[in-house]
Amino acid sequence: MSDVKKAVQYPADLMGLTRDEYDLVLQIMGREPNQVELGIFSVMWSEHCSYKSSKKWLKTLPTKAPWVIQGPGENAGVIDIGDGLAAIFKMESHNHPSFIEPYQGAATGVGGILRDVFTMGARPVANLNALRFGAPDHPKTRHLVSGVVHGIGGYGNCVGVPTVGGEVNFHPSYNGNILVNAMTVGLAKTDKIFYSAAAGLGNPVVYVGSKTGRDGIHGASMASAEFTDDSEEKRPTVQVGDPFTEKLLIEACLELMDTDTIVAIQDMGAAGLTSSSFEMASKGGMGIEIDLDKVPARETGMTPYEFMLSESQERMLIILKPGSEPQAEAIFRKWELDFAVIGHLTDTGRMVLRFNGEQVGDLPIDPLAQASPEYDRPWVKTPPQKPLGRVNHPLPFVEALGKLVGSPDMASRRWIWEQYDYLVRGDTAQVPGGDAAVVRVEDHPKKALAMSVDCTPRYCFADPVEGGKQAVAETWRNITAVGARPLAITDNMNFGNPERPEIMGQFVGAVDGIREACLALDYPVVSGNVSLYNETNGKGILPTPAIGGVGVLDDVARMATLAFKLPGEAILLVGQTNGHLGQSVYLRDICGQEAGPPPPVDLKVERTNGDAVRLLITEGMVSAAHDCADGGLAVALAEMAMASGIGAAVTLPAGDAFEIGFGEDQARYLVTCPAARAEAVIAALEAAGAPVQKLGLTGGDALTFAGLGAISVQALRSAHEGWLPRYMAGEL
Amino acid sequence: MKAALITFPGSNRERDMRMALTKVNNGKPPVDVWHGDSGLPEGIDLIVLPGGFSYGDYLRCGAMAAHSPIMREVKKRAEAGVRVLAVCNGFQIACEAGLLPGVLISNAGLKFICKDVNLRVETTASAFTKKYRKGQTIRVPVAHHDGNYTADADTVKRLEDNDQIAFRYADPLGTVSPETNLNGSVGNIAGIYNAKKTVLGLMPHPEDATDPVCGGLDGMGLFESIAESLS
Amino acid sequence: MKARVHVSLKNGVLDPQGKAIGQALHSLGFSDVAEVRQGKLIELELSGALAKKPKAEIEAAVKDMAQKLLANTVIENYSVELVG
Amino acid sequence: MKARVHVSLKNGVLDPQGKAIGQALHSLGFSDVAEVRQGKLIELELSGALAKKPKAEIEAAVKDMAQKLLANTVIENYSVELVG
Ligand SMILES: Nc1ncnc2c1ncn2[C@@H]1O[C@H](COP(=O)(O)OP(=O)(O)O)[C@@H](O)[C@H]1O
Ligand SMILES: [Mg+2]
Repeated sequence: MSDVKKAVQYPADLMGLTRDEYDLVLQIMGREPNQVELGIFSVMWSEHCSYKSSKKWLKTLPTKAPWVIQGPGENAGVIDIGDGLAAIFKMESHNHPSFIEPYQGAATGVGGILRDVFTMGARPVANLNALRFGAPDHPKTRHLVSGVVHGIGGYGNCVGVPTVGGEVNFHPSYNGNILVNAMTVGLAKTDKIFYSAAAGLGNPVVYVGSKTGRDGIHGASMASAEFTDDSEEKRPTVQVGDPFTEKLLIEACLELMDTDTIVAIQDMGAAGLTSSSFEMASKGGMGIEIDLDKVPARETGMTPYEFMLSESQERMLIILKPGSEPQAEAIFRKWELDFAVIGHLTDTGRMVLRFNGEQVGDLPIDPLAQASPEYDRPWVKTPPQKPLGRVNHPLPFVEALGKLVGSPDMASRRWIWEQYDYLVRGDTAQVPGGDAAVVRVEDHPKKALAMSVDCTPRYCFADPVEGGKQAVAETWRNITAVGARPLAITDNMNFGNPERPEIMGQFVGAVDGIREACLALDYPVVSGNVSLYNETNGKGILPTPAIGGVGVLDDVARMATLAFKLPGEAILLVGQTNGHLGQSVYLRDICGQEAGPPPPVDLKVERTNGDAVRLLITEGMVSAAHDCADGGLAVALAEMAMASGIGAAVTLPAGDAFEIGFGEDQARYLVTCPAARAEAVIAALEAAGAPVQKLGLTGGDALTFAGLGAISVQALRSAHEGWLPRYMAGEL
Repeated sequence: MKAALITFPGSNRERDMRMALTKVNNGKPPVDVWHGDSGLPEGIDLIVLPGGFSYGDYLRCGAMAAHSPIMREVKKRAEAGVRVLAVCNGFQIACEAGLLPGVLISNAGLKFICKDVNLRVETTASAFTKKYRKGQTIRVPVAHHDGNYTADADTVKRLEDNDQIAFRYADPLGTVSPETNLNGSVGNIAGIYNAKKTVLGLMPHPEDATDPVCGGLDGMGLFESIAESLS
Repeated sequence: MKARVHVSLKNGVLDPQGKAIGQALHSLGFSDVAEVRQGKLIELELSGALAKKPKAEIEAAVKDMAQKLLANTVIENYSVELVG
Repeated sequence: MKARVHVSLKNGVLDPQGKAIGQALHSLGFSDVAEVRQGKLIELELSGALAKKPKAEIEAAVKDMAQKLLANTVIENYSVELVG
């Protein structure tokens, strides 16, 4: 190796590879790679495609359960939801493109995750999104919010998949690196799931969808002179989404999947034709030969390098059963999409590329795929936070509550979700604004899916392990709060530069926390995505491992919602309240401090309390349910009141009112029930081992805290609903 | 009732519509017709143009779909008196095809709007609304970006004089005012009829309000009216 | 041979997009913008037999395209220009 | 004084609208249309002090508007023309 090294003439542009990685390329190839080949190595070994910094840790996540049909490693995860049906889902980031061009970046993010899901045979039935923006007063934030929301709606609404949930945070750490994580959930029959492993010597390799253009090719530095005659015009790396074509592609693929013609299928995502063909061949232990002249081109004069590295959207690669080309072609023609046989499978284990009758590339598949670098990057454990000292409370209790419900992180997201079609397909049983979105399983008399995306980055920053646990637990709790059984998660790990040991330490800690929570809650990871280097000028984002959870509601008629239902009902608090103010929104937004350790997550208690609440919902014992999260008990009560227009009179549990009211202790829920049934509900909870106390009764048009004051539901609503529209209108 | 449900490339609410039509037709689903077909089955008494984004809403909403081969046949049947229900993108297509007067442009706020709205039923003298009360308000969702109904003053006057306005955006008590104007439509118009009241176009989605679990039941009146009229 | 079709809203037809652009320009400090109208400019690359025909015939064909599809003459005007 | 800003997609950027219009024209029988690109033409009516300035200054101001708002320069080009 060292001999080779001495003799090596390194090319001027390694296309992002390190010298060590280039040495490995030489070893694998046994010669110098040409430009196309080097480009392929470069994208295949990029952080994005190879997970080289994160692999070691991701392997430690629990991925199995009796209901898991497919864990990580395929385009999306698959779980069995009974009755011969499967839910297929994944979450993926499109952070960097969305910062450069928020509309198209977010739109193509939605398009990409949809393809990951329908490529496995699923009809996409729900979209969710987890968004993080910089400080509201940062000059770019408003424009980014507007563009991202328009882009998500523009794409999702057009393809006809309801966007049913999400989450949004604002924090200065995202000023230069916003996060746009999109999740899609689809439904399929368990015996009709499609995978990406190529098989069958000689089988045709088929390209379908949109034509290939020069979109998103990152080798600009090397080859840009050839990209355009007009050297003034730097070719943008932004891709433009075409949701109309995606809609046709969904319908055409699902129609093809109803025939018996597909051997394997895979979307062309990041690194386009390169990664899709490599992955398919590698998974199936096959070789592949591609005639690049056959690839439908949008522009003239495209080079092999451009064909292989283009990230044009709305394209798929399919291995067909031999002889079925005409049948498949007819379907894609009907939907006015391109269809081309571009190659065939071989048994050489190599990828051979031809262009204009010449061989322009020849690479071994397995060595390239399997020798992809794996780094054990140095990391340091995040030091624990100092205990929170004495806190001064600048505002009276109810005033603080009024301010909190209208603060950037707590205000209603209605302005956002009303721009999303959350109803299309007619199965949305719980619209945005509740704890989890609920979408009926189509054509099933009772069953529904419940979904939630969550992460509390300020907890993750203060303590990555607890923060990782909490993110998983919160999705589990949100799904539980609507009465559903949480089944599995997808994760989207957004972090800064992994080459800095303290960032790598955040990553390692978060994975650790996620693992513990998944194990304790029987809630495995079935798919995920990693986005690193979210960093500007050496300042990383808050560690943000966004978690998307999916559960099943066996009888949608028994679904719980958070709105109070009637006046005069008993309000019960489930779970232990200690008044943990460290890292709470109250502490940050009212007291101006981001300090202290985050609330600890006791997973055993989490499970006990959640299982007890779910049982009550399933048995129809409670009329409303809501988990206590950001903002604590007082905010949770306010949310139930605002959702219904009904007030309440409560007495807080004993202790310091601010700590008890705004502390963010975990594993807690609020439930209501007819007053006469309160004793029975309390008894049931206690029997299940869940602590419970009665806080008071619903009724009136204000939320009254004994000894602390009252605030009208109207005032709460106007603060809560007012902030985002006013901010976006430039009034704040 | 023998209904035909037309699908264009980019239609996406045909499924919602199929569920609603099936519900009021003794479990019998409508016939699915592809935009590229040039004929409709015999004996069809209701043609439905569903919501969605035909051709991506590119150029102008509904413009390209209005030229689909099937639309020639739809126009022929409509002239012969066959009922046409055109919802959301279907309404846009019907206007572009000349089945209804006027045009739908971008919402005044330039944003897509998905929410429940209150509609005042302006007339019950039609096959589509006879099961409602005149002046009744119903709550059904909208989901559109281009629902701003625009027509010249003469056209609007003609619509009003001939009782051709089907629904207007209102408050829960049925008051129609600038504050309840969802999207900038002239006169808060949410839906209109042709002169013979055989064609109804509307932006809201009554088909998404036909299930107690998903969206409520306020849209049922429309489908029950149609089913009763055509049985 | 290229043709350009300029589609604009008729006078008196409300232009929500133009209005919003005007407002946004004002809030950016461009106060001397009185009115804004947004139209479309559709550029067609013509080929085959059509491209070889006399200008008048090409123009007629493009007008036909505008009339049938590119413009909605209820609210829009169009004009055609041939280039190159 | 009027200004026209023509905003078009940069070369090589996918134009889904243009693509769909092209297909629709084909199915209407206009088979000799090779490629379609759709751009915007924004017409600004200028008034006040700005309208009275020398042409070069007006043009600079309108370019500033295009740069800041009218065009998305990541994917679009623009050109400015003054009329009347
Ligand atoms: N970007 C978004 N898109 C759609 N819905 C959203 C978005 N952000 C928040 N929501 C919805 O708003 C509600 C409140 O969100 P959040 O405060 O994150 O809920 P929770 O605290 O229960 O996790 C949820 O129903 C959520 O789905
Ligand atoms: Mg919640």
